[in-house]
Amino acid sequence: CASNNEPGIGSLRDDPLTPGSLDEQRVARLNATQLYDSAREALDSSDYATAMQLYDRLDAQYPFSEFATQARLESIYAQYRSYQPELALSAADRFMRSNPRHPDLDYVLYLRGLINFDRGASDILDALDIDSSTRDPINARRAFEDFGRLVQRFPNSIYAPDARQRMVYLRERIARHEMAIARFYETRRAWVAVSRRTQDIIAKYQGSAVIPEALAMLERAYAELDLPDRAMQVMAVREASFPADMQLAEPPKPQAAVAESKPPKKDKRKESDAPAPTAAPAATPTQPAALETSPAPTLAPAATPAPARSEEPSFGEDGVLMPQLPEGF
Amino acid sequence: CSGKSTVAKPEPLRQIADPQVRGESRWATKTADSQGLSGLRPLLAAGRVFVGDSKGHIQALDAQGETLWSQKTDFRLSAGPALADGALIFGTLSGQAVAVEASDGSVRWSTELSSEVIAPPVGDRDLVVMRSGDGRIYGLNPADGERRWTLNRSVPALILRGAGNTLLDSNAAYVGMDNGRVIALDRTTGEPLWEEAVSLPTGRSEIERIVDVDADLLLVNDVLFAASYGGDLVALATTNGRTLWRRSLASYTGMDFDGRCLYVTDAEAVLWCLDPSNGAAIWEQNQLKHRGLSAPLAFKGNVLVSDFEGYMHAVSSADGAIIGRRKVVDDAVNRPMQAADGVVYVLGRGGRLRALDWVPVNSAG
Amino acid sequence: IAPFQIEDISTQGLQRLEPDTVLSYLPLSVGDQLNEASSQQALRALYNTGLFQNVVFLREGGTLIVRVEERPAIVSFEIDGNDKVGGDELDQALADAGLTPGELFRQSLLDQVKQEMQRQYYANGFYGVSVEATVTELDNNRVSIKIDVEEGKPAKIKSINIVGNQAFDDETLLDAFELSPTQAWRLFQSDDNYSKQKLLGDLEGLSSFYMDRGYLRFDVPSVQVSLSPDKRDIYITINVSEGEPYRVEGVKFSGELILSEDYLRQLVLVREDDTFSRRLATQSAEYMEGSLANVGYAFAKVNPMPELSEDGQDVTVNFNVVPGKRTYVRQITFSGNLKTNDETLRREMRQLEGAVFSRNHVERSRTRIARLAFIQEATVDTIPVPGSDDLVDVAFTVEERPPGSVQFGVGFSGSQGFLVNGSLTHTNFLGTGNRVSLELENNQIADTISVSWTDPYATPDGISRTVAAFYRKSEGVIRYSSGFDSNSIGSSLTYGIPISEYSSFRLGLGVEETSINTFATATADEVLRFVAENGSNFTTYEFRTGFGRDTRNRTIFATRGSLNRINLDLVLPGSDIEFYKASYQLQHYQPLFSGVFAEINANIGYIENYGDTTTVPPYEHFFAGGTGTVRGYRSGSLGPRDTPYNNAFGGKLRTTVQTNIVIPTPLESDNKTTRLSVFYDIGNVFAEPSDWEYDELRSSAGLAFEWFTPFLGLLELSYAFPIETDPSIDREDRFQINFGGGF
Amino acid sequence: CSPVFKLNTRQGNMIDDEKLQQVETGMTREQVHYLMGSPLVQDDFSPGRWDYVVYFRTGAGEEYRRTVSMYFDGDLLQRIDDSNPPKMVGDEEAAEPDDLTPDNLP
Repeated sequence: CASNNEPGIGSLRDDPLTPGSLDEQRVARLNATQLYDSAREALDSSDYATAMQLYDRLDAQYPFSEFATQARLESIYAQYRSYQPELALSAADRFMRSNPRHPDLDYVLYLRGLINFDRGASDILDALDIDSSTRDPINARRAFEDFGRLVQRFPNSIYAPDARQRMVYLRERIARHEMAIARFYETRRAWVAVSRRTQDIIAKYQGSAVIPEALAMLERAYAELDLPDRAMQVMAVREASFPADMQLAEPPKPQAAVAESKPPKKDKRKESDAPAPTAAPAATPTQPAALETSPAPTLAPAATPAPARSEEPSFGEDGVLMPQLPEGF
Repeated sequence: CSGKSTVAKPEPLRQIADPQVRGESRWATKTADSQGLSGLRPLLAAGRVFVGDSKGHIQALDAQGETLWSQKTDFRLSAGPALADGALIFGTLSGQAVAVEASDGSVRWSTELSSEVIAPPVGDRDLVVMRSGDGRIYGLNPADGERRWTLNRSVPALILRGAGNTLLDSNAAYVGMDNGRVIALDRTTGEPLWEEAVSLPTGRSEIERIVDVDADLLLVNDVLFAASYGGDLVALATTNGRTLWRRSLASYTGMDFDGRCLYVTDAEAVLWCLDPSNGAAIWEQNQLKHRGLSAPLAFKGNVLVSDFEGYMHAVSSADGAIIGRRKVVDDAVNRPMQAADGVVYVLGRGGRLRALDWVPVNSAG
Repeated sequence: IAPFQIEDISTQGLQRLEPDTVLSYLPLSVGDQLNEASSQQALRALYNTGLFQNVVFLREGGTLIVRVEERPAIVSFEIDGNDKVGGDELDQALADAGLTPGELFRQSLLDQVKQEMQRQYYANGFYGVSVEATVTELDNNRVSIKIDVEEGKPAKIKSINIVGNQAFDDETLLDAFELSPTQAWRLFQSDDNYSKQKLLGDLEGLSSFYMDRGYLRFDVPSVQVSLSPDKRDIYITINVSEGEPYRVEGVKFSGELILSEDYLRQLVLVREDDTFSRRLATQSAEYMEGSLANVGYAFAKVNPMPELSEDGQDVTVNFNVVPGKRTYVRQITFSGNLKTNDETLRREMRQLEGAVFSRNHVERSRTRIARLAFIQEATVDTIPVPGSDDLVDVAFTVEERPPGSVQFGVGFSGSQGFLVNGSLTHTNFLGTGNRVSLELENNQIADTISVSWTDPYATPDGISRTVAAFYRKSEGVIRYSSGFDSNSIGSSLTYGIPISEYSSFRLGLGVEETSINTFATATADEVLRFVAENGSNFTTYEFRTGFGRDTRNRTIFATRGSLNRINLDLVLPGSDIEFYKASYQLQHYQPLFSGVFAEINANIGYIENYGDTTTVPPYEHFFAGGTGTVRGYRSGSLGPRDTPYNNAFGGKLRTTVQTNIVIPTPLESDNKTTRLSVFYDIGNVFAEPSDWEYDELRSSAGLAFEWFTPFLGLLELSYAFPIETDPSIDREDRFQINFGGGF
Repeated sequence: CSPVFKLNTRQGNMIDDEKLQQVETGMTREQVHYLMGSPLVQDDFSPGRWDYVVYFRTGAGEEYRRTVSMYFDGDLLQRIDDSNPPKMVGDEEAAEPDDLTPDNLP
């Protein structure tokens, strides 16, 4: 639904933009606001093509106004929603490079994460609930890194909670990808490969639902390789960390937060200098139940003291596998 | 960027205001295409004209253009001939020096040099001086081609095609080199007497740094005039190479002197008459600009130049006005013209050799 | 300004940038002491941002005023006249340099770009070029930049003169040169454009030309490049000193050999008493490096070192082996497989993780992935693991091809005229590598529903299982001949059992029920006789077997290797009619010269009845003509005719040979999704094997273009001129189109 | 055994007996690594132990195993034990390139 007309835009065309006297500047400023408002209106009504056109014009004609920066911010979102992930990503990088201290920088990072997040999952497969985690996880990794940067630099940003939750899901997805590979080598009876893959998973993806299976597989690999003492050691750790009855739920796939991912409105912040954008997006999705259970499983105290380990991942004193998510949780 | 490189359009031929002389052809003959080898030049000696062409065909003609003898060889002649001890000395593209008897053209000797020879050799009764393209200068015995001395100088990465003549006097040989310097060598030992820079390479790209001294040198009693493509014309004292005067003028063709004017055609084909004592310009003729003018030749009180379309122009030595013109060959004249006994000999690029005279317009005949 | 305590900081002269952006880069803050050192440091910091043309510090009481002049923003950037040097690498270079609209303008940058363009023109012989840049100031501190280029004519190579060569004349030496003098007869000649890189390359080529012929002491003392005064002609003079050719006296090995000396000696191409050839020596070294890499020494180096004898012209070639450490594979990774499961690729691996590296296993794995119908391109590289000297990761990058073909609505197949049909073939169903095909067809000739499901890895070791079922009801004619209807319904189960890396065994069972009904007025006499003798309803139980050996490097658009496949389908005794069908297929790729290769498809099909069945059922006959057999003839129209309607009736024996000469095209998609070839087909079908006669074979020649379309699978267009033909009975079909096949 | 072609499975390190002879207790991890290469079986649960495992299983199912374990006290080698000396498949034969190379060797 293209916005009906371009309010006030027509009058701009023949207006000589020489900001000589004060009133021209005021006129220019006014028109910029109108231009911004109509662009934002197009954006809100999902008419991203028109929105992008208006943002480009705003940036070209008023390159010095705060509107230009805001226009560039919001055009990233428009490009994302009109299925041009590459353009949106490079626009986001350019924005971060030229506005290193912009108050909405956390939003740009969050948007970057969302773009990669969507490229990772393909909707058709998910619709058929087929495990797409066995495909190339490159975009999942990129999304994980983007959200990681957001959570690390802006721990208390309004986008952080959703980002954290998505990171949990992404990490699980990547862990399942690694596990599928380990399962293949198991059927292929390539036991050294199995031992190395499973160790990798245990070290990197603590708290994931695949850890128990990885430990069991590692144990079997050592047995097959005729290394009984190693197998015993692994069994001990497994039983200590995961008593047989414990069920590990996998974190659900967070729904695309359409409302929340909209760029914050351009307000008159310059005057009030309050960093938080006034029009806060709708409430973040309710805290998913799964987050409590999976990463820090409530564990029985370990029977035997887990051996101290030289470098990360560290075993807590009570033998619990310490979750290795980025700090700030 | 550097003016030299703009692709310029040659000046059209204009009607001559008051023609005073006209060219009268004596005779003409055809040799093989010289393929731009400006080192192949007819030799005027003892009333005869000796000429060799790029297909190896050497012939001797008398003053009337009749063939005295002609010799077919399979040398890829590329420079010469020079007369030394009764032999015609040629250089070849395969890097050989060749001597044939001036009497009948039979081969006296041939010897291997280190690279192709495109600079015209020079010689006299007991020495031949030749230059190979890789910067080496050889002193050879004209009798048997045996190598007396060799001098080696480096060659810049990009040079101008062609090379100037070498001059020989009683005690030294004077060579204009591709690195923009002139060197005087002791003719018996080959040791350098002095070495002077005509131009120093300037600019960033290889092409801006071309400073070849490809214009023919001119020796007038004990002053050596040398011009480089790098943009300088100098007068050096032959005794110690000291620079008498220097002026900015780039040339790759040559000079002549008629007692009053030092004539030179510059890189943009402007003909200059300079004062030999200080290089100041007496007059300049620029109506033939960018027409690829050959080296000037002082002849019967005027000065002659030929252009890239094969026209020979007669210019008044007094004020540089063009006083005569005649088409002499059918393509460019890319080597100096020569005169003997009142006759001018011009060899075109395509191999046509013509002898002609310049007579006053109103004279009969 | 005298040093003082900063109480406040403010900015002046900002137009585009935000104040706090400037403050974020300023290393000073309120409370710092501003002195010589700190102000210098602050100035340098601000300049390094590249955002400012000019920065000045002023003091007003306790406040430090940072007055800045922002660099102008580039509004427009234009270059014209540069068709020889330019294109997207130039735009990319400009973008990297920051000379694009939206970036900040710097004069030093523009000069650099101008200089760089000039240098590139000179490097390519455009000595007459002139490059002018003009910067026009606009309001609001913005600029627009224009670069005008006047190229002039490039200098052409007039002559290349090689001096000092006795053993080989200029002509043979110049033959291998990339550069060449202008030859009048070559109209669009471009190799007479001078370029320094190409000259260096040619000198390299010249020295290896001599080295390959034993001239070990060959050397180029000097090269002169000269330019004519009018800057149009370039003369190149190359002075060479050849030396004498050396003869091979013997071969020896040194260093740590790992493999036995006589194993290595087999790989040596250099023979004693031959003249030494560097090419053969290098090639032998490469073979040795290959064998060592096959047993774990991924970074082995073998240097062929010629040792010259003092006297005479003899050389001993010393192969020095430096094996490096035996390497192990840490991880095998796949990237680019957005639609294919990891396991579908990993199961093709002949190299395992946590095992010794083997080059041919990795290369064989790459070929096996490249052979998958849904993979268009597969590349692999071996990346050393940082921090270890004997661990490598093997990284495969795949480019997926559209996995199948979806046909819908109107289809056209040479054999059956216009079909209304829908068919879905997917060779990578849900990324599992299973091939699924579903075909629906209803048109005036036949109604068909056929389904097939192939799982290439029914067992981990690669035994494939194909389950297929079909129902076909065709009125009127099959292949428009012989006027009878037939309905058949059947299903089959076939296994492919690998018996070596390259060959596999076929085993399967099929059951089929067919019934024919004939019409006195329309059915050919032969069919009537068949029905009279054998009845019209048959239930057949078929035993299928066969053997195939396939060394091609790809299943679609292969360029190397060959496929031999023998199949035997025996209808078991006790079925209503008894016959067997045997077929032999050969597909062979023969490289010819410089990138051109030939693809030969030879097929022999023979069907024979046995027991009390009098002849072979007509619907099982072989037919010839059309895309798969002899192009240029109406599909299925060759061979015997039925009486009295004179329609093609097919026969028991079909022999066809298609020879395609594949021509490399400059297209980027050549041999990936497109292929152009000139072909010669010959073949025919015969009622009885005894009827086979050479001059009865039909042949044609023409041009074929194959294109792997995103949705329709392999599309083949061919235009053929029939050669051996009998116009009275053959029906030509010069232009033929066929799609949906290919897998 | 069935005619079906089954791939060999080769896992773990290749042990070079000459180099193994040169390994003595008291050597540092770096020295052991120089002689024997990187141990493919090691884990975080017992960092003081390196296992050089050789595991070779033919398509037909014959299995061949050998493990050389190195026990370290900190950085110094304390104990080596070798499960069993080579018998079935020698290092050299295992190293022979398989029949996978129809098209690249001369």
